[in-house]
Amino acid sequence: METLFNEGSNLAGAVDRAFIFIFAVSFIFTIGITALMIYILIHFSRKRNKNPQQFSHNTKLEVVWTVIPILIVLVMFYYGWVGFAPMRQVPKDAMPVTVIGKMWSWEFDYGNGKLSKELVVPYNKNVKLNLVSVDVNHSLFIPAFRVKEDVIPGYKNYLWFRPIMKGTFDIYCTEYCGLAHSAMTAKAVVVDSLEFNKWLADLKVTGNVPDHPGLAIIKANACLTCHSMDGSKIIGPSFKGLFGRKTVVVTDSGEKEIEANGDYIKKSIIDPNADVVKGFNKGLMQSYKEKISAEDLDKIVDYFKTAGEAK
Amino acid sequence: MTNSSTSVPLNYLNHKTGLWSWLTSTDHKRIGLMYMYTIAIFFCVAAILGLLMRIEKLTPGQTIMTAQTYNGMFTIHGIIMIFIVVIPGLAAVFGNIFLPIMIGAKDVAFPKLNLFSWYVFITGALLGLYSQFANGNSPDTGWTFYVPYSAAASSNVVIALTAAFVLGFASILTGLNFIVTIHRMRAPGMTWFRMPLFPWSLYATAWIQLLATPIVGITLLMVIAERTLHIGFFDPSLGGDPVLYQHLFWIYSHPAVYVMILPAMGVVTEIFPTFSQKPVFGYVPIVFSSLAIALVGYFVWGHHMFTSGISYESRWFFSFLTFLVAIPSAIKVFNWLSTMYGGSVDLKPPLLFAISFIFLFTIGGFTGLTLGSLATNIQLHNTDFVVAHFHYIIFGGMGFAFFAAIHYWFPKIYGRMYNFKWANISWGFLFVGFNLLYFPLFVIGIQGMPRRYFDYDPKFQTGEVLSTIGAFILITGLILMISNLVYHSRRGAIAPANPWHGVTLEWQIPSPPPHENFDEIPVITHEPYRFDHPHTN
Amino acid sequence: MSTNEHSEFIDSDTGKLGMWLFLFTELFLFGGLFIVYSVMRSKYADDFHHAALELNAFVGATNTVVLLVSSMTVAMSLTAIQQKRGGKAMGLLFITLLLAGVFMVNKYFEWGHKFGLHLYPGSDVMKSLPHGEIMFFGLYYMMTGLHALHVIIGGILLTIVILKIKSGKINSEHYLLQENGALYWHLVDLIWIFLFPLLYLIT
Amino acid sequence: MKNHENHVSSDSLNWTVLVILLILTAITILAIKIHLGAFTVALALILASIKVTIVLTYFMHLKFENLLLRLMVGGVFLLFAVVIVITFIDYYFR
Ligand code: HEA
Ligand code: HEA
Ligand code: HEC
Ligand code: CUA
Ligand SMILES: [Cu+2]
Repeated sequence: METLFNEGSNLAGAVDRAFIFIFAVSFIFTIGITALMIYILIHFSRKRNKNPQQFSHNTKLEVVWTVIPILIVLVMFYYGWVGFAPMRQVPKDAMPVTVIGKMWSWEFDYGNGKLSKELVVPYNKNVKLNLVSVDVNHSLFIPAFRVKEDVIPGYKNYLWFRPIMKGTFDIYCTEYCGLAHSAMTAKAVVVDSLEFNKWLADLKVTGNVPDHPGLAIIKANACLTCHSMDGSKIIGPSFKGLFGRKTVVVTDSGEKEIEANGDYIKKSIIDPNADVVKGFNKGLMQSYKEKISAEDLDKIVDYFKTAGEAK
Repeated sequence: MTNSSTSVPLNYLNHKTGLWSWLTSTDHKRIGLMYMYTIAIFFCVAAILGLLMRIEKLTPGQTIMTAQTYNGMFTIHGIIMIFIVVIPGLAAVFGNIFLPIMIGAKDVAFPKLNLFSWYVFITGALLGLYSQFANGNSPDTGWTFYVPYSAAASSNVVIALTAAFVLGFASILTGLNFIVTIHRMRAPGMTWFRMPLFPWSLYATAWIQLLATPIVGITLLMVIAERTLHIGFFDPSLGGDPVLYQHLFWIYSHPAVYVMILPAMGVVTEIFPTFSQKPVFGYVPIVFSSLAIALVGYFVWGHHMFTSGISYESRWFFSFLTFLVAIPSAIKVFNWLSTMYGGSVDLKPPLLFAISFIFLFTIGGFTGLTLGSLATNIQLHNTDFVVAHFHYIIFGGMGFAFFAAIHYWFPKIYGRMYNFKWANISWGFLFVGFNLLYFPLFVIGIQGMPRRYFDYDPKFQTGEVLSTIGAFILITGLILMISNLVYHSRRGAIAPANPWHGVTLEWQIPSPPPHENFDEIPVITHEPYRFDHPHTN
Repeated sequence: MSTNEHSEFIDSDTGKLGMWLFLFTELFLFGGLFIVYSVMRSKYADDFHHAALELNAFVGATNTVVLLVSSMTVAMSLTAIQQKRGGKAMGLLFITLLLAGVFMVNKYFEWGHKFGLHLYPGSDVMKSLPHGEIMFFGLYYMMTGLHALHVIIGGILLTIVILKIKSGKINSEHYLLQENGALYWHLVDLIWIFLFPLLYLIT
Repeated sequence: MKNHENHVSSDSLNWTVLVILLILTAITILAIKIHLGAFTVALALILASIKVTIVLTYFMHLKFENLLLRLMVGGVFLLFAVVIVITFIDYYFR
């Protein structure tokens, strides 16, 4: 049995222990119950036992067979829980890889535009997979590692593991996603750290360089319907050369000139109508306070900063 | 008809004849039979789809059909089996026929409503079938209709959803009717704790039907609204939440699995005492375990969503409750064994099916526990292990209980007896075929074979082939069994009123029962399972 | 054995229990929507506040009062029939129907106004709104729409009751149908009691 | 059939109930106007529940029905509350 006893990751051991415990209990009970049934069929068959006894309860027995299964299932629950809990505690040092699921293929994004069709991971290093779907639900399943988590649009699901076995392992999609669901497979390859680094360095930056996370947020919030990237004026001022730009703004207390630094940009997003850029209308841009977290604001600022430096 | 019909006194089958007298009958027994025939037809359709899927899986890649066909096939197989066959299944067939008789009533509380439910059911069932064939464009979402896929997939999804909605409505009406019947129509002297256990299990079932089905109804409506009006409750691009759909769906569909199994448990609880000539062991615990399953079963839906990204807290909470809900099932299994223990056990076909029910249900139940445990669920979720689990518990449990029930009550329903030898032989095929069909799926599931897969890795082929062979053995058994029953329902030897020496009320009236069930409403003076005072017929 | 039916008549307690059970399913039907509402609201609290501003709390309050009064008239008509005052019972039911009409007219203008603003599911205006507001309006239409459907059904039921009182089929001895009709009407009210604050008052 | 156990509520009782309901409605609307922050929703829901209880007890005659039916109604509402709470074990901790 390839995957059951192929403990490909640090998480596998505890999963298998839970499985073996439950399996053992089930096996014993199933055999026991079956044996008892056969015994009853033979020993109390109508031929041998013409006069059925007429008892109909026994409180002591009933208590026993309520309490013992309760204890047993509690232990089962416990094993399941301890096997599962670590799956949700991602170590800080885990290497992040973004997994993009789409109908019907996987893509593994190592950052900086390095996309791969295979999940290559370094041996014995913690890896965190961030799961992103661009269309419908998928689910990333690596049987040998005992990990699986659904890839759901709009959700930030994740999983992590530390591969402890070198080799090539199967990756499946286990949430039905349409026609070629069963073809949505890939391979996980576990290699030495050295080999991994070389592989990553050699990995070509494929066509679509991923957006800076800040730009991604900007796109996701449809900022570009009002702000251009090329200097042209749409509804709001262009983002081109924004960072460090000197701008005249109208505030409640009159006009003033400011320099677009991080704080100003953040303020413009959270409270756009406080400092209104001269020549533009107040009230058009809504506050994004609820929609963009403080973390994301930092990313946006960082994006403007890097975009500014690139020039 | 043979000449024997003249010798048979008037009963519910022959007091009026002609198709019309059936289609307009408000007699609960006739309605029950109409359910049975419809369900049997749909079962055969869906089962043949199952067989075709198995043939497809003989080899990796395309064998006899395209991926699109396969995907549509497991969807409609699941929809028919779940919503048309097993959810109404035992309750609508044997519940209708025997609930009123077993509690000493002349009919259910609302006979017209009962007939109306059947028509609603038929409408839904036909819609379901239509959704498969309309526009040559079968829905392919799986029976779970997960969004966002179901909001985008083939246009027939709306028809399929409507079908499920309509079928849910039929299920609600049946449940409502049964609860009122049990509350208001028990014969004089039949206190709650003098009621036989099959009615008790129907009572618990009916409450689930009543209180869980509306949730899936509204959920399916929301998906329909999503597709037709673009409201977007579940569509992330409009701010909707796809996981919320899963919550709502399983709030119904988990309790629904107990709608399937509770009546099955009720059936075997009737069979064991009769064939052991011994009272049910632990009547009261069995009653309360049914109610407990119904209640706690309401709170464990999240175990279908362990990998969907729900919060850590709710994962262990749901896992914990899932384990607790196994306890009442355990209690029942032990009670059944003790019922037989010390009795005078007569291994007639109904009992044969009933004990195989215990065996298969135990395997299904324990694999349910394996799925309920968080760590192992991560590995097994949406693999063929789940497929094997629910076929064991639904087909092995509820299906075999259905077979047990039909062999048990056949002489009462038709007034004739089937052939025991053929019944035993067909049981052998069914039992062996069943295990060969589904057991390999456990193994390849553990190895990682995902479900709803048209194509697969060749390393799983051994399991798949064994499974397909099992399907052929199983189908042989089914054909034998159905032929035996169909043939003897008209040609079998005349059956006595009480062939198994049962003590519940249905055995105290002629076979087949007269139109009005009882000439005189019986007065109940003691608990239901007393074999020490043999009744005189 | 002559009739096809086993028993023609349904006694009052049986009928009423059946009605109550049916009401339970209605509650859970709306319950599903309430679950969605509570989840969405917890996710988009501010959008919900904002979107609710769009609703006219005055219209909502008027409709609340209308339904409460109609609930009372239904209850009173039941009293009247029990006291053998069929005429009064019909009169009260008629008032109830009028109130139902007022409710629906209000609803019509309310919805009409929103459609005028292109605030309806699938419209471009709607799609351009923040996510939370789309959810709010989706729920608003779904919940009030389903509720309005119930008002209509309830109205039909009560009309039948009036006709049966007139023909004497419902009288001080047999008034199960009226009792059930009344129960149904109260349910319609009951659901509105929850809908009103949740949709109109959370600004 | 004789509806022997059926209670007849007097018109004055119905009027009283209506007045109480209207007052509660007014309180709800006023309470919303004074901003109580997080408590506003809670308050609105509590008031709505009180109103619903009144409708159930008097207009729908639950007060005069048998205990079993009253338990059923209570149970159904409780069941729904538990379902909401369990759903929020997910959403609250996310
Ligand atoms: C009749 C239907 C039925 C029944 C009764 C059950 C019963 C149970 N089910 Fe099953 N289940 C399904 C039908 C059913 N299931 C279906 C259809 C699916 C798949 C849905 C889909 O995704 O398409 C599913 C899926 C499913 C899952 C989700 C799998 C996944 O997708 O990840 C889980 C997880 O917890 C689960 C658990 C259980 C448990 C714990 C029970 C328990 O109630 C079982 C209790 C029984 C026993 C435990 C055995 C008897 C007891 C003894 C012999 C005594 C000894 C006992 C002890 C010592 C404990 N089931
Ligand atoms: C009551 C429930 C029930 C029953 C009885 C069955 C019965 C069968 N099921 Fe099914 N099954 C489901 C409920 C059920 N199934 C559900 C809910 C799903 C999930 C769907 C989803 O994923 O959405 C599923 C999924 C499912 C799959 C998984 C698909 C996938 O994930 O890729 C498979 C594959 O093998 C399968 C096979 C079978 C087979 C071979 C049978 C056999 O046991 C059938 C045996 C019968 C026969 C082989 C034919 C008998 C025919 C006759 C007696 C008629 C003779 C007639 C004439 C001569 C006219 N089923
Ligand atoms: C409806 C159109 C609209 C959208 C959508 C919009 N904005 Fe604006 N934005 C404006 C207008 C108009 C101004 C100028 C008036 C002002 O400062 O309030 C502006 C000003 C700004 C400024 C200050 C620019 C400067 O030159 O000083 C920043 C920074 C900004 N927006 C960021 C964003 C971000 C980030 C988003 C998306 C998350 C966004 N905007 C979405 C219309 C919009
Ligand atoms: Cu992606 Cu299945
Ligand atoms: Cu379940």
